[in-house]
Amino acid sequence: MDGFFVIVIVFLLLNIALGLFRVWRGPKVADRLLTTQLFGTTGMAILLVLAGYLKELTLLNVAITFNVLAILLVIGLVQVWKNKKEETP
Amino acid sequence: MMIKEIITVILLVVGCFFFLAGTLGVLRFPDLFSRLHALTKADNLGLGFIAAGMAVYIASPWAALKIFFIWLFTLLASSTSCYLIARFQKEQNHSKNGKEGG
Amino acid sequence: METYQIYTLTSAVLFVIGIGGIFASKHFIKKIIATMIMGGGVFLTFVSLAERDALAFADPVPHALVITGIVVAVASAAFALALARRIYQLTGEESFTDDK
Amino acid sequence: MTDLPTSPFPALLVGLPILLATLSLFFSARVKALVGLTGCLLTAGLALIAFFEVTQRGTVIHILGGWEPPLGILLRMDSLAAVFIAMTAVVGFFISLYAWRYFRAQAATTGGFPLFWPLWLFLWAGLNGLFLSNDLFNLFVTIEVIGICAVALAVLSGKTGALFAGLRYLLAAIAGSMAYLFGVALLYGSTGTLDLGLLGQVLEPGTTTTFSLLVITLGLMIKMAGFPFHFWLPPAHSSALAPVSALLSALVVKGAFYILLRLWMEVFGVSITYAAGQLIGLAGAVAVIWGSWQAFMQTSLKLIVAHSSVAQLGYLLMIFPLLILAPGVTADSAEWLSPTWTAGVYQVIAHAFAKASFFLSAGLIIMALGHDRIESLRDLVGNMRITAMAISIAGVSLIGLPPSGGFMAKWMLLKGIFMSGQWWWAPVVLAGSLLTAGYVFMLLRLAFAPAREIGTFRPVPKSLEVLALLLALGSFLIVLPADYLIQFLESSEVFGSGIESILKGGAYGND
Amino acid sequence: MSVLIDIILAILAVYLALQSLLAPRLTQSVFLFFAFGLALALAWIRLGAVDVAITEAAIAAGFLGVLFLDALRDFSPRGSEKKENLEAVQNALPKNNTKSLLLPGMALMLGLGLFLLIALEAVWKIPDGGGLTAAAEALLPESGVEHPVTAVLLNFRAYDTWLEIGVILLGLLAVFAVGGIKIYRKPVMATQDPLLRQVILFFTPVLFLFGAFLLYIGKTGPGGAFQAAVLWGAIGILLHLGGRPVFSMIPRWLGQLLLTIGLGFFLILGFLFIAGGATLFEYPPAHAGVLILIVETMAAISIAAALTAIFANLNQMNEGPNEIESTN
Repeated sequence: MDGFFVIVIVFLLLNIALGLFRVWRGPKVADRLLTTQLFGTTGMAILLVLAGYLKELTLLNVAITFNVLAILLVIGLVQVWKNKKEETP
Repeated sequence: MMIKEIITVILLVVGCFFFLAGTLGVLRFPDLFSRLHALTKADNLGLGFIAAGMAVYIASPWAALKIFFIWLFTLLASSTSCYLIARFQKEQNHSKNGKEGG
Repeated sequence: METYQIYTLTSAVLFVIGIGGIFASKHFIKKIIATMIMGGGVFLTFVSLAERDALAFADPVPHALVITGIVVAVASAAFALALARRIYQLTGEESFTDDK
Repeated sequence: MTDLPTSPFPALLVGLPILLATLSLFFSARVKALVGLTGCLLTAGLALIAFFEVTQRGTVIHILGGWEPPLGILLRMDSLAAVFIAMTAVVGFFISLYAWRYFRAQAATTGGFPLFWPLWLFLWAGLNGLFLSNDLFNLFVTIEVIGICAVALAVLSGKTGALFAGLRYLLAAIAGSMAYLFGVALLYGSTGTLDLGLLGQVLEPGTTTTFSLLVITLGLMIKMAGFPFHFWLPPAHSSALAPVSALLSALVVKGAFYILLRLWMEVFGVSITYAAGQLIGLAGAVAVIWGSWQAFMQTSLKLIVAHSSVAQLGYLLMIFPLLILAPGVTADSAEWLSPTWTAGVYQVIAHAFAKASFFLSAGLIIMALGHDRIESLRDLVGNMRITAMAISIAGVSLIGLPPSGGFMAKWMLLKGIFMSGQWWWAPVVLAGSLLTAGYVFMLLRLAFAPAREIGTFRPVPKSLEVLALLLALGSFLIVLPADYLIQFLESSEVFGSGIESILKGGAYGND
Repeated sequence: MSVLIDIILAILAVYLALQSLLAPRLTQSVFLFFAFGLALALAWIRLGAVDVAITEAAIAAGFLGVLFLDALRDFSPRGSEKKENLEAVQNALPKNNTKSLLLPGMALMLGLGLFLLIALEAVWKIPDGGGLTAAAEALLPESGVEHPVTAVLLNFRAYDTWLEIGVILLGLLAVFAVGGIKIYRKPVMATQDPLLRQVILFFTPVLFLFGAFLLYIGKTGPGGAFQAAVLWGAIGILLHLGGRPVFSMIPRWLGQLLLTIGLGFFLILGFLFIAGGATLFEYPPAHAGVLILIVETMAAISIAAALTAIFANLNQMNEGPNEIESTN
């Protein structure tokens, strides 16, 4: 079972690595926002699997913290760019 | 014990499949909106399966509740940000077109 | 090769990347990011050595030090960010004009 | 270590300024200055009481939380720490008074910089904490406190020049402390302790130890602007407000030197080689020549003074090669250790007084003239007699003419150099003095030159001039208790145990 | 087998660090830096440092991330869709003055390479000092809490933690020193976005409750004051972004009290211990657990307030009239 978890984690990590490609290429700001989301969701999945693999349930708290702050980040982000756009019509 | 593990394995594999689909979608789809669609739908589904799998594996009600909340929050975060990003891009497109037209 | 060794080696690499970034990057923000990377390397050293010294639990002292260190580093970074933004607002400069 | 007498003073010396700084945040600008000034006076008083406590009882400690090292943290106030704390108190006292009057004189145009007070009190607490600390990681936290306060104070004027200099200073400071922390991480990994005393006992030579020594020394040299990491100092010190410049050059850079001294003497004994000592000495020697030369080339007063700091800090680095004994030399025969120590401590104190006075005077000149280009210093003597006197006296101490504290420091350093046989440092000391004399006399020549135009000097408060003069006189007065001070310093465990650890069981000091 | 995870994580972290410094555009840099934070957080978990992972997620990725994003508002080329600006940015890259940069660049690379080699050897050959795990384990029952990291932070090394709370307050004062005090200003703009308002309404209690939960479980497991503080601070930041700056809505004295109570309470408690004949931060063993929880709560409130204020001040720093005039 542990071996299987490791494979899943490695697979998800590789997914993140692929996603990086999009951050790298852009082309739009929104694309980069998108990939942060990919990181967030995939990272969350990795955390969940790690919680089972390491039998460390406190990892769930890490996941919730990440989650909640991810929302903050997204809100901040869009707010920031919205204001920016308003400034420079 | 065996049945529990088999269910976990199946759920995780399905989850991984959706993640792969989401990532490929992001890489391959031509424009932002379809990429957004692919990513948000597929990854959240993938996360849902993985969350279910881990909830089955850990098999504790308290942990299952937390996992459910994690999934819910991620869903909320990503749908919010999906909406915000899409709107952001739409406004950008709009203002750009308006500028070029005027 | 032990798990902790992978990470101690990584930490040395990150530390050096951070130093290089502070000198070689031009933009203020990148210099600040470089200091955080440098810090990440240092904290990784602490935590990986804590894992090496684990008994019933990993060595808690480095964990506490790293938590303190992260907070201190973030406070400094916030201050640096404030300076950078203020400079940009007053002068429009995004990097040190005379190269050091 | 933990059987030494316990005293609450070490904890109070850190706690009181922070308590008062926190309190001052609640008040409006005008009251904030008053609370701040009162806080400074209280802190200075407390520091002096603590100093006398140490002279009476010897080294005192404070075991924080009752947890002994290695798990807990211990504050230690030995004679070296006491001397540094007392120096901070005296210099800080005068600068606080000056700052209060100075900001009040300009309050109408600048708002009086109320944030100066909490930041300065935090800085003071950080300095006291640093001098008292006996723990590698705690030292990191205190140098971060000092670094953030120092940069925040340096940019208080809000001018773009100061902001650029401040950001450069801050980035250098962060890089320096991260390098230091990397060394700490490796030392903790190799020994399992952060306590300086325990570390000195268990540390063994090896690649990791040598590398830790390297990164820690590099990090601290960035912090103390040792050559070739001095690039941030002249712009930061010259663009700050006058009281801040005085604080930065008199006290802040000494903090990093203090850690370096402690670590080299108490911890790294086992891995320091003769060559490492020579190398750091070389950095000091280059700093002395280069800094003095640069100072000579500047055209504005504050830049001259700031570059002069680079040079004067170079002298501090030059004591290190003398303290590292060549293979085969025992401490018994190394009679130059005592004068070298004295030279280092005297250089720190003399420079603190002289440079504080110099910067405060420069602040007054800017107040009077609106700028500090040196060609306008003509007839300074006629217009600001007391300030001219302060500059002359402080300058004489910087050059190292008798009977100043600077002379004492350089004389002892030369004595140490010749007794140790490392004669090649002597020309550097002399050349540094000569170059210093060059720029000081250049200033004085202008100050005594007849004026070309009349009425360019606006009047400045007399009390400010007197404060600057008193600090300058301080750099002479410190020679008076020399014998007593040397004896007091040598009674400390640092000197005994530190040198001992260098020699791995050799005998020196009290033995 | 699981070494594979570590190796991928390590490579990912190094790659992300390098790319975030080499990326040609600032936005890319910042996003890659977030990703680097995520990779580091996973590394902390692999190394059994769950507390550190939460702190990294909360402060280094979350809080600093928001600060960086906010700063991008100033820095990235105005109206990034404009072509000429993009070109200007690309031209500003070092490629057009490569000649003058070649020599020092190569010297830097060489120096760094050499330094890296020594560093790698140093960390490879590090002797085993044994750490303080055994010492902490032995004294844990006397500390008043059950979680070793909390015991170290709030009891064994409480002095460092207290100074650290001071450093955060100091960070705020430093930001004030640069940009003027602007946290008491009324909101410049209020958001009209209905979805955003719903999100804020929903998340404020969630953040508060989860923060309190983390604070409380800090006694027995990973969690504690700093992590809770960031979540509470996030409430302040959310409200600010939603057009309701906290510090302008409460009386000034209350704001000042919130900012200072952590540092002040901790210290006054310490002074009381000294007055009682003990040393600073020496809790009476019988009440250590309760006192630590109170101290943690106060600290969390203050840190949360300070983080909110740092964000609010930075966010408004360059808006409106400048309180500090530039004359240089």
